[in-house]
Amino acid sequence: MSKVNDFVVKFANVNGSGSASANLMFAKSIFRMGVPVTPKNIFPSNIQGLPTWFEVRISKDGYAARRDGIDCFITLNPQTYQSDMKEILPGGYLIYDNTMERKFPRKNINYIGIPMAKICSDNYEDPRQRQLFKNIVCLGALAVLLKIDIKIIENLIKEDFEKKPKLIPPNIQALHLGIDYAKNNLDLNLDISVKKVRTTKKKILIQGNEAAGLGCVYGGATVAGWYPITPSTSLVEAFQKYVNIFRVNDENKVNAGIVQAEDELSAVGMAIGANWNGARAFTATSGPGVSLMSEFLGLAYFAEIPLVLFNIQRGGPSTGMPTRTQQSDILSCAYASHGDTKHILLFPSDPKECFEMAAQSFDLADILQTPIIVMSDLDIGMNDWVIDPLKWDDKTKYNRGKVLNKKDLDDLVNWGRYLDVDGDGIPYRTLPGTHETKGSYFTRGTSHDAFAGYTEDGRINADNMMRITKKFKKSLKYLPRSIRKKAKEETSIGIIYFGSTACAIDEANDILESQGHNIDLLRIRSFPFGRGISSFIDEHEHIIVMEQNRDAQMRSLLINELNKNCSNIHSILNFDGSPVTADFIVKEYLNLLKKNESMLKASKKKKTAA
Amino acid sequence: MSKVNDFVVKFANVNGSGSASANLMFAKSIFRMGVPVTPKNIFPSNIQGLPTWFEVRISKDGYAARRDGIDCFITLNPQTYQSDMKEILPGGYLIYDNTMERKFPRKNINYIGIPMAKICSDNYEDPRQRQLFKNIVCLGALAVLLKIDIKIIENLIKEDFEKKPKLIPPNIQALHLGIDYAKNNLDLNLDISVKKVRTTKKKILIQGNEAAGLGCVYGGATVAGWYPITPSTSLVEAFQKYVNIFRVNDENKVNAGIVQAEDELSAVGMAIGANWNGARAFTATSGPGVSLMSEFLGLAYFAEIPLVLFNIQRGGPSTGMPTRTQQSDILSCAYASHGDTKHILLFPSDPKECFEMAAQSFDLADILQTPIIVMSDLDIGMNDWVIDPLKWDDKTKYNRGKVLNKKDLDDLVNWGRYLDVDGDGIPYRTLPGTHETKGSYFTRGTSHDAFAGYTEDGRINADNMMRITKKFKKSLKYLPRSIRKKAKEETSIGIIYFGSTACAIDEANDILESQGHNIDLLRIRSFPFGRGISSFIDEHEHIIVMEQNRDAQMRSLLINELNKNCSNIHSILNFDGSPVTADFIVKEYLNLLKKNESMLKASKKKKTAA
Amino acid sequence: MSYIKKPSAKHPRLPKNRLGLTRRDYEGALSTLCAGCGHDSVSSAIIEACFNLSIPAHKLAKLSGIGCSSKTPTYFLNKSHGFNSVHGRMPSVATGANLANRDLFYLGVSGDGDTASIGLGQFCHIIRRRLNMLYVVDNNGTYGLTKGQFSATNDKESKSKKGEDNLFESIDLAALAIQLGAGFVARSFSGDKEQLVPLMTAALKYKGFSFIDVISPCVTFNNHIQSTKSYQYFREHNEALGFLDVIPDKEEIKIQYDEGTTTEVEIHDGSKMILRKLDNNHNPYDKSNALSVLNGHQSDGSVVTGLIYLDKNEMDLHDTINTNHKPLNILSEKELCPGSSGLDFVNKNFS
Amino acid sequence: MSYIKKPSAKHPRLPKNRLGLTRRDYEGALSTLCAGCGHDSVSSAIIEACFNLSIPAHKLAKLSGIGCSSKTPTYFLNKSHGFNSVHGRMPSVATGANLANRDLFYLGVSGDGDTASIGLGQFCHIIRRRLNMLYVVDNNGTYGLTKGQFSATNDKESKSKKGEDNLFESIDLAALAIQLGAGFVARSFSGDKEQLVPLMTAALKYKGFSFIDVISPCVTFNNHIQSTKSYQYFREHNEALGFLDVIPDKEEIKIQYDEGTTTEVEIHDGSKMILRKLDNNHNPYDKSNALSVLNGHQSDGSVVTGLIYLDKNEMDLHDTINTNHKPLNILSEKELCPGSSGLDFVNKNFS
Ligand SMILES: Cc1ncc(C[n+]2csc(CCOP(=O)(O)OP(=O)(O)O)c2C)c(N)n1
Ligand SMILES: Cc1ncc(C[n+]2csc(CCOP(=O)(O)OP(=O)(O)O)c2C)c(N)n1
Ligand code: SF4
Ligand code: SF4
Ligand SMILES: [Mg+2]
Ligand SMILES: [Mg+2]
Repeated sequence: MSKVNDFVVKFANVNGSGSASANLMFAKSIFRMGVPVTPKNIFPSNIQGLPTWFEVRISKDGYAARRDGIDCFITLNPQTYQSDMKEILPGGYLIYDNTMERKFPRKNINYIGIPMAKICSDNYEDPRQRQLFKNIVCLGALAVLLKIDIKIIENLIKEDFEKKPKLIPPNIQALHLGIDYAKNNLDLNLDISVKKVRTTKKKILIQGNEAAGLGCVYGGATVAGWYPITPSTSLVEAFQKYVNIFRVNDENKVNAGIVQAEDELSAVGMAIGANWNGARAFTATSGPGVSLMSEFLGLAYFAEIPLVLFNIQRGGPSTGMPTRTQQSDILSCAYASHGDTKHILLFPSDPKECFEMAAQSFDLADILQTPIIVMSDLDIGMNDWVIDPLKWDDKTKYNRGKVLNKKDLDDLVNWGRYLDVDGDGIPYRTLPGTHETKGSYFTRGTSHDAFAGYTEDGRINADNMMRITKKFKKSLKYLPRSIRKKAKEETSIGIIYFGSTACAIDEANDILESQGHNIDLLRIRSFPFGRGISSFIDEHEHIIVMEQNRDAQMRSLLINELNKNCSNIHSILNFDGSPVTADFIVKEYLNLLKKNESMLKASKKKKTAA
Repeated sequence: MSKVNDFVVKFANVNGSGSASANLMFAKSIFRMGVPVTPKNIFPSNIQGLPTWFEVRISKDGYAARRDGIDCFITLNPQTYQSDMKEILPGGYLIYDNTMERKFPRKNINYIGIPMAKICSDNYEDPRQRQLFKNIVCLGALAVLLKIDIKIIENLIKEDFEKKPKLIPPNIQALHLGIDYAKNNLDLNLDISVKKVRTTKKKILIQGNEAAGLGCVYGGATVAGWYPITPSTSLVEAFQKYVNIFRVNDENKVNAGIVQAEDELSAVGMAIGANWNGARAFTATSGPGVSLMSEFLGLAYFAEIPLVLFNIQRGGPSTGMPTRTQQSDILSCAYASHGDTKHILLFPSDPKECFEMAAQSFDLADILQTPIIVMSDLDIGMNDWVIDPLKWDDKTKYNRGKVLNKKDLDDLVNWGRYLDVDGDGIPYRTLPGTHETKGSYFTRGTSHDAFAGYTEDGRINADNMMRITKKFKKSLKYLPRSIRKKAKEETSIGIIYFGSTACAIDEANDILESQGHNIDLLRIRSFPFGRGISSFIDEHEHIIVMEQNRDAQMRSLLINELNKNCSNIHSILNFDGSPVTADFIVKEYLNLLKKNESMLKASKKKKTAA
Repeated sequence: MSYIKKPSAKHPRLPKNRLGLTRRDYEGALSTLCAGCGHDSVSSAIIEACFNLSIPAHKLAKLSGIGCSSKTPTYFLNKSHGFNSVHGRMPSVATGANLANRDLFYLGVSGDGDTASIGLGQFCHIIRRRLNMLYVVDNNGTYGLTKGQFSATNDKESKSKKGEDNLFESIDLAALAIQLGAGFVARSFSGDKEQLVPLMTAALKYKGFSFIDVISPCVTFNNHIQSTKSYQYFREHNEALGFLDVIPDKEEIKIQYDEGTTTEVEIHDGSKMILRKLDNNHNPYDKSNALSVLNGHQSDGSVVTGLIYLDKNEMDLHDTINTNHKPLNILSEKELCPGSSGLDFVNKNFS
Repeated sequence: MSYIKKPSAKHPRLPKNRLGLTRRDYEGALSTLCAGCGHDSVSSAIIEACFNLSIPAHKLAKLSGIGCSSKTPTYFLNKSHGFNSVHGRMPSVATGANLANRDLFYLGVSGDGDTASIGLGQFCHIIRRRLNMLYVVDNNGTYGLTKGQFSATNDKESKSKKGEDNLFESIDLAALAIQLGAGFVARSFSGDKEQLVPLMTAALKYKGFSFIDVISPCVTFNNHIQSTKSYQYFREHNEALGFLDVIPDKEEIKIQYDEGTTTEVEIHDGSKMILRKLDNNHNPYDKSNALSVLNGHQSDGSVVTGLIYLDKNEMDLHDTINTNHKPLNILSEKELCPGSSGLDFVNKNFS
């Protein structure tokens, strides 16, 4: 059975050996052939010498989740041969460097040896080149084996080295060394291959952090305080890059201030200070950073200062698995900081939403005067995803929320920073420097009255706290709504999910549907939860919450905040740090059915003729 | 109607004016007359010049909660006259300094003027003495009015100034100036008075932080890292005091190391480092400090290092109400830190439990190798409570948990720091310096295998995380159980509560019982929740969780962790920063009944004759 | 309770500054500090300096952390926006605020606990970034608001009110600031308005990071003779480095000095500071010398006051990172958003 | 991948120390750092110093924060307990550990990111407390593990691998340590074992806080000629202050020096360090002088190495707070718990 445009290729390398860019070119060349790809970079928390993998799913149907079972494994790391081999599907291929002879124990797979090291040492002098070009030689051979358009790869090389044109010819030479070797020596009748189609014709291939960094530029962010931490660093780097492209004025001055802080407390402090002073400002971090920011988050919540915080989640707790993905900061972000606090969360599910939600978050922060936490993760943030091109409506106007200008203040009497004038719990704020005599006030994290005056009157403070609760509830109006997908037939089973899990759920649902199961889907896009989510739960007898953490944190949040009965809210949990696969979800779903007869019946119920 | 041993006296002062010690003597003298008292110190976050109150409930029945309605208000602060007056019950007394004439608008109360300032300026030269002795003059007059034994007060003065005996005579003189004035000038027929009884004969009057600091000495704590923050500071000060008393050896060296850290991150880091190295160590803080400690708490959780943390809760969020009480750090402590984390919490309800739980927490931390957070609050920590004398069983042996000594290590093969040998999820640990060649390992916050080796294998990490979950569940065996109190008759209504709320619940229940209501009570003493709590919820159709925060945090935790149906779990919430009163609970309870007919029926159901 | 009274009725005869404002226009709420607290004097000096410089109050932002000292911004300049942030983290909040709008004056007030303990890391890094602000520490060697624990600036062997010894060496914030590259570093005494006001005036005008360590006795917890931060100790051991004055752009303020030689010190806007050296050897432009003076006098127990170090090369964070002269917080959508054409470019790059 | 090889079979002919152990007994796991990383050389020097001093490995605790540098404790002394804590907070963990048991050696290894940025506050305060430990910073001017951002010790105007300029002044950790009262402050270079091993040996024996700032190039992100923390730059600009050796209690280690005069430096246990001054004027006992040497050379671009400052008055936190000589973590219940009779006393006080 030949699998055209539908297979998984995986590379095993040693990190720091220069494989990353060659591997990415591999993925991108297939994307340029019009075929959907999803590359996943599985890298260690280390700079050189440890195992690293690059997994590329090629899926004509556009499934973007990981898939278990490798069709073709390019194993270039002796440390991991043994375990890598096990992942190959029966009948699959193992490609290796046969410069030195190797013996492999497994029977039911095909071995393709390519003497990459030999080819390179025959053709290059410099030991560094010998090392680096192995990856390109391999790419050339692979292109032939999988029938990838060589011109596309040549173009990619040219683009990659645009700024160092000297490197183009030797790279192209290396590519052809691989091509020639394959053509002359290998059996080219593989049952996996790529064929040009037009599926990704108008699409782009981009990482979530790149898109989010760009979204910050579009959202009008001008100040960023940040501290390096995997996997959030590339978001700020992208912001910096696009600031350099789009925000340098005629005098060569920059329309943004980006400061690498000394730690996360300082990073968020800067973002808070800047927002307080009327700039749109953000910070980006990951779990350990969020923990360090807790005290400041409480200040921003209580003093009602806009703030955008990107949490690119990784494997926790503690330093945990810094280069693996999880969705395990839900509770710690929703309730970050001591005392009664609740924070607004956004859950992008792919780079497109990273862009959109990043841009939108600044409006939300300004409107609601509170921290907005964008809950991305390593999988979305640092992997390349095929998405529709990014769009921007040039009619968009920033909504700066309730900020009083000089004129407003001139006209106003008895302004109070924390007065609920409009009945929506959202007060009016003023910025330093606006007016000579009116509108100044003292921002504080201590208990205060509606006029921002310090008070130790507990009832006044309690009233203020209740107004903040009201504001939180009213925020629903502005937040991205959840998205539903109805099953073909009426069903009493619903799956709730969010973020990077979306692609795996879509695929799992297709599989289950093809097996006769009917499941309604709901994707959460923000917290607090709206009525849509609440009624989805009410409408279904059985709810399953799929999430990537140990403690079913989103399920807890749903039950808590929507006051739902938990006995029929089930969980599917994946927390090994790898993006979840559709197969895993299917398996776990069927396991749930096994344990619960009424659910089984509901899932497979046949449409009764009308 | 004369109220003997059953009334409330309140003092309004300006802070920094020396009223605190005189007021405390007032409370203590009544306590020494055998009458239960509960003084509450309501002080500002400021050193001098702002209003401060001291409220003393005298209750022959031993009710320790605050009670609304003041029988006798000693109003010495002109800033607060107006509002103070409103709190006085009809027929009550207002005592004031009539050195300058004053007019009061209220009709239905009695005014007692005492020229305190004049008496002092007639008798003292030094302006500071004139100021300070006003309080003592007032105390003398009050003693006569309420029929307090003068000798007791004289003794208290002598004890107070034991180390500055020169101050005894002028204080006693001032006392008698007040006594004489009252005897000669005032109508002594008040309807409130104190009469000697023996109720508190064997009891002590002590603050929770004092008891907890002492508990740390008894629990064998040797290292404390801390940072000043109200209301936790006095806990460490007490520890220091008792270390100076009990832990100085013959060579004048101290058997403890107490270090004032540069901040809370450092404070908890010290406690973690010391515990890692085999000392029993703790830190104490309040909300903002807990937020700052979040990252470290995740490390201790994941690397499984014993740790004792006292959170003396105050009004949040942010800097909030630093000198008011709340129970609003429940969620932020239970789930402190990013990633999947859960922490063990203890909930003392009075100074006695502060002592006991403090001592016990070190065993728990050593046994369970994880942070133990003792959730006290300002009300328990910084107010004086009448409790039974503290007890210690001299047969108590510290349980240091699974620590391997040299001999153990000699005998062991294949030790793994995180191996679940006993099936209870609790691994064995070793201490630095124990053995020349065996038992060393690398403690880390990164993902690790059972042998403490760094791993990026997500499944191994997930297994380890599941073992920690198991340990968490098994911890129930060691934790203080919840305490139930059955209603006189069968009932389907239960109230769940914890911590400083206990005394108000007890009183509210007595009131409700006297009105024919039947309510079962359950007091939570620790988290995770045991089967007792779960079945209590199951056994009752209606559950009410009483807590002192806005967001019903304990209710959330119960529902989450016990997987309970929330629709019948109600809340009574008090979060104005004042310790809750029984009247408030009664009122809110009756309000709930009004809204819920089945609850109303259940509450008032009469016993059916058998 | 306070040195600073709330403005009652406008008094027509009060002297006016260039803006036509009186000192009263620079006042704040009634102080709630202890009567006699040094911090209130520092607030007065701030009022005086801002009045002298004719700073429009709404063009100044007051920032602080947590502590008695950090409360003081409520007690001056009530036309200015204030931000009482969290303990020890004012520097980062000030950094963000300054990044957002480079056109305001930034005045940070902190305590020795706030700065030298929990905030030490942020303090060091804000110096390194040369944030354009005046950072004042009301240094009393104690944690006033939490009732008298030793702070890290308390001198070794001085005693607390309770009679305990401070066992640790003190941190000299001025020396640290010099070591880390602050541009303007001075030390003064809350009770010495003559010296403090001109120092503040100069510091407010300095472009870059100015730091003034003001010894400001805590009358409640640290004002006994054993404390080197007490009024009495200070008065006995003060060794003033020089008096300082600023000649602002428009009018020259003349102050009479009794003795000593003078040195002219230029600051960025062309105005001049006159430094009257008591110690003829002191050269405020030399880092090593400045540090030696501090470290030398620290060991002999005297407190050096005056302008200790000045870097003539004025520059701030905005210069370093090359931000637009126009404040970032007033940039228009047009200046900020690259629009759909920008996305065409981006989409092409990723296709 | 590593300079340090895992012990294979015991080699009978390897030299032994006083404990009868060979260097192999002080090794650790295989390093996973980049080939050529300076940090691996520092680890080798640590192994050498511990071997020389015959430290029983289990009597030493290794502590670190987060970073490539902070990973290194896995790569030496695998008989020692190690604690890889959280980013920048090793000092507090070390403080707690040391309080619990004063009888071990404490060796902290940190990076310049870990120490000079997120950990700066803790670093300053551990110095102030004179914690008895050796604190080593593997200083590469960059954030290795997060792929090459500038650290706060990177010199102004040096370039990153990507070609960006570092815009900020560097923080000199050695100068800071001296300013804050560290007892033993040295600087060296990872590639200079001759100098580094004796410095470490002496530092490990010093009672109080010893700090060694080791320039340790990051071959991956910061080893190009523009970087002042590169091998090449360092070799060209190194200006060694002196060579240093320790004479341990039992046997004298003899090392040949080529040139320079010597000074004997006494340390607490009576053993002597021989300081060979290259610069005749350097007096390591004088704080101001030490600071001037550092600050002076910083501005001329050279890097001073050697023992920069030494306080002969050795004392540590335990001395200051007067703790028992017996480690706190082995005190018995009898020594800790006042029992029921203690409570009788307490109860009486509160009745
Ligand atoms: C995170 C945090 N920790 C502790 C505190 C308690 N706290 C309030 S003020 C203060 C110290 C203030 O000392 P300093 O800065 O010297 O100010 P002073 O009162 O002496 O002027 C502390 C520790 C707090 N508010 N927040
Ligand atoms: C709280 C926190 N913030 C950020 C990080 C990410 N991080 C890991 S290592 C590192 C910097 C390490 O730099 P350095 O200490 O100089 O060590 P090097 O790798 O250069 O040896 C950072 C920022 C983290 N682990 N934890
Ligand atoms: S306690 Fe000290 S610092 Fe605080 S207001 Fe009073 S005198 Fe000032
Ligand atoms: S990245 Fe740099 S610091 Fe890290 S291991 Fe590699 S060379 Fe060393
Ligand atoms: Mg202070
Ligand atoms: Mg580094």
